[in-house]
Amino acid sequence: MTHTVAVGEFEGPLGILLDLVERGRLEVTAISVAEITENYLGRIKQLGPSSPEALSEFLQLGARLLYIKSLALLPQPASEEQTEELRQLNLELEEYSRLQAAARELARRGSLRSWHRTATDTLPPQELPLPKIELSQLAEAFTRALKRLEPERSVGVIQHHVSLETVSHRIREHLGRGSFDLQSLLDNCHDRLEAIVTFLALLELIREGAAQVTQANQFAPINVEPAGA
Amino acid sequence: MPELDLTARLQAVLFVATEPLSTERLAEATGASAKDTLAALAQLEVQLASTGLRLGELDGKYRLITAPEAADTIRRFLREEANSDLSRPALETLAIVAYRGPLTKSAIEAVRGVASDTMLRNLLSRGLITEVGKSSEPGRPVLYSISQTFLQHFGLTSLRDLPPIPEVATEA
Amino acid sequence: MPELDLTARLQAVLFVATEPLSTERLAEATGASAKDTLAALAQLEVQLASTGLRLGELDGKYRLITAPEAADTIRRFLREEANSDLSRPALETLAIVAYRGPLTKSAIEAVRGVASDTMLRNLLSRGLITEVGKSSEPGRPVLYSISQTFLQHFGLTSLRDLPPIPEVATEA
Repeated sequence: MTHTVAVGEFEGPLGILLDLVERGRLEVTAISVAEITENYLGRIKQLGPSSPEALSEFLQLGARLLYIKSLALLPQPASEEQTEELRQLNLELEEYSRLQAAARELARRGSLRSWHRTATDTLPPQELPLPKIELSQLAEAFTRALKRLEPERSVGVIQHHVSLETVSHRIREHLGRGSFDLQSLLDNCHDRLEAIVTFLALLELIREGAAQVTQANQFAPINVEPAGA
Repeated sequence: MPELDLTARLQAVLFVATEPLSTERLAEATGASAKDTLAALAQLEVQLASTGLRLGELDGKYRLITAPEAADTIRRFLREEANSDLSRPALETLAIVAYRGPLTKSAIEAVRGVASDTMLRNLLSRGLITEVGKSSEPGRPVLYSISQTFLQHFGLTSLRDLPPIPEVATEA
Repeated sequence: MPELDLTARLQAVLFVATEPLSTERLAEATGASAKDTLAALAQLEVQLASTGLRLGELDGKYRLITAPEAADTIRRFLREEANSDLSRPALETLAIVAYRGPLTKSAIEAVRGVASDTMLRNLLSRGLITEVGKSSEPGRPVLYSISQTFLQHFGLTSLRDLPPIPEVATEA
């Protein structure tokens, strides 16, 4: 099953999710997180390196969905926590959907417009009071304006890119050498973003049946091993 | 020369003003009380109803503007195109600020689920939104609200003309 | 939305116009015949009689003006406006016109990063800047420069006498 989701420029992950949910194709718990992620990452690639924020925002939502999904996958009946998380996400989707409708209403008003007057009235110079400013203030104001024009220092540039494919490939390599501790995999991530992508990639591998995880008891280290090992 | 009533003098002042004026400023300019000024403004609004002008109001500040119904005529005169210049994400952001404002950047981003710095800078530079103060939250982030320019852009005389927010239920 | 009559649409066009308009130009904008336009202008004149505005006519060209009876109120208002302190953005705009003028509105906005028409109208109304012609750019936008009054007030003979701008410190 492949979802082709068109994502407009700067359109957020909620937009995609809303689109999917509204079309009634799936419930929040039924979303294949990996699929949407790949879809979105493909789109981000098209946008070029200019949208690291969009990428991280999407991954945050992805992580949330994963969490909800993990709660759903647990053997015990739906926990209070899961119900609350789902309720919260549905509230957010409702609010987003309502404001989208409001935006469409505004767009429909596109042909209406009001103008203010632009002609300007003034008095003869001799009737006008003189400005209470000093020449030095004028120079200062101009300096201030020029300063603002200076190019901003680029901050928060993402140093490296992580793609689902790369991470997935890396995990397969690990698996080729036998089992390993999940923590060691996450410890090698440069930042939270990479950790989330790694986690997503691992889940996808488990879904594909390429990997399996075991845990001796609660809070014990989680062991990742090749499926069928 | 016959005296003009307060309503007429207010209209004349609003005509030459370069920006929206508060009731206090209008009262000061006409030498009337705040109460009389408000009453005369209400009368002006009624008088203008069938004319080509309207009394625009936002946050208690008034400005004379053209009737939204005259938009086509004025576009032809100014040789301007219809508003098609706002992208979908821009309209979405404006709707959030209009219906949920004043609010901070992070509150806007919480609804949109996407970083909105560039979008906000763009809307600010076009004068469609304005900074209206600081939130009391930690870090005192800037609060954004829609502007008089926003109202005019969509042919709204005041916030009262803003259509009620549609109640769309998400079918999950 | 109800249609506006020709009189109302003419009023709206006259309101946004920056110069007096001929009957032909008004007929073109409203799509009415010259005869209907003239009749509607006569009606507009009657409608405006008790308001704060009048229909001014000179050499067959029309514009909206304030009622002569409001002259005192308007003069006092404009003087008070000119006497009020310049806001920080207004001072900045004035400085840009002083150091970089003559220049167009869009050139000013490129430096300031925000819509500046209200600011420019404010400075024009105060008599601190003036329109000094049109740029050769497409659309022939208006060029703004510092006024003679401004130069005289500061005892400057030319803009070359403005204080030099200190080197802008470059941050590493």
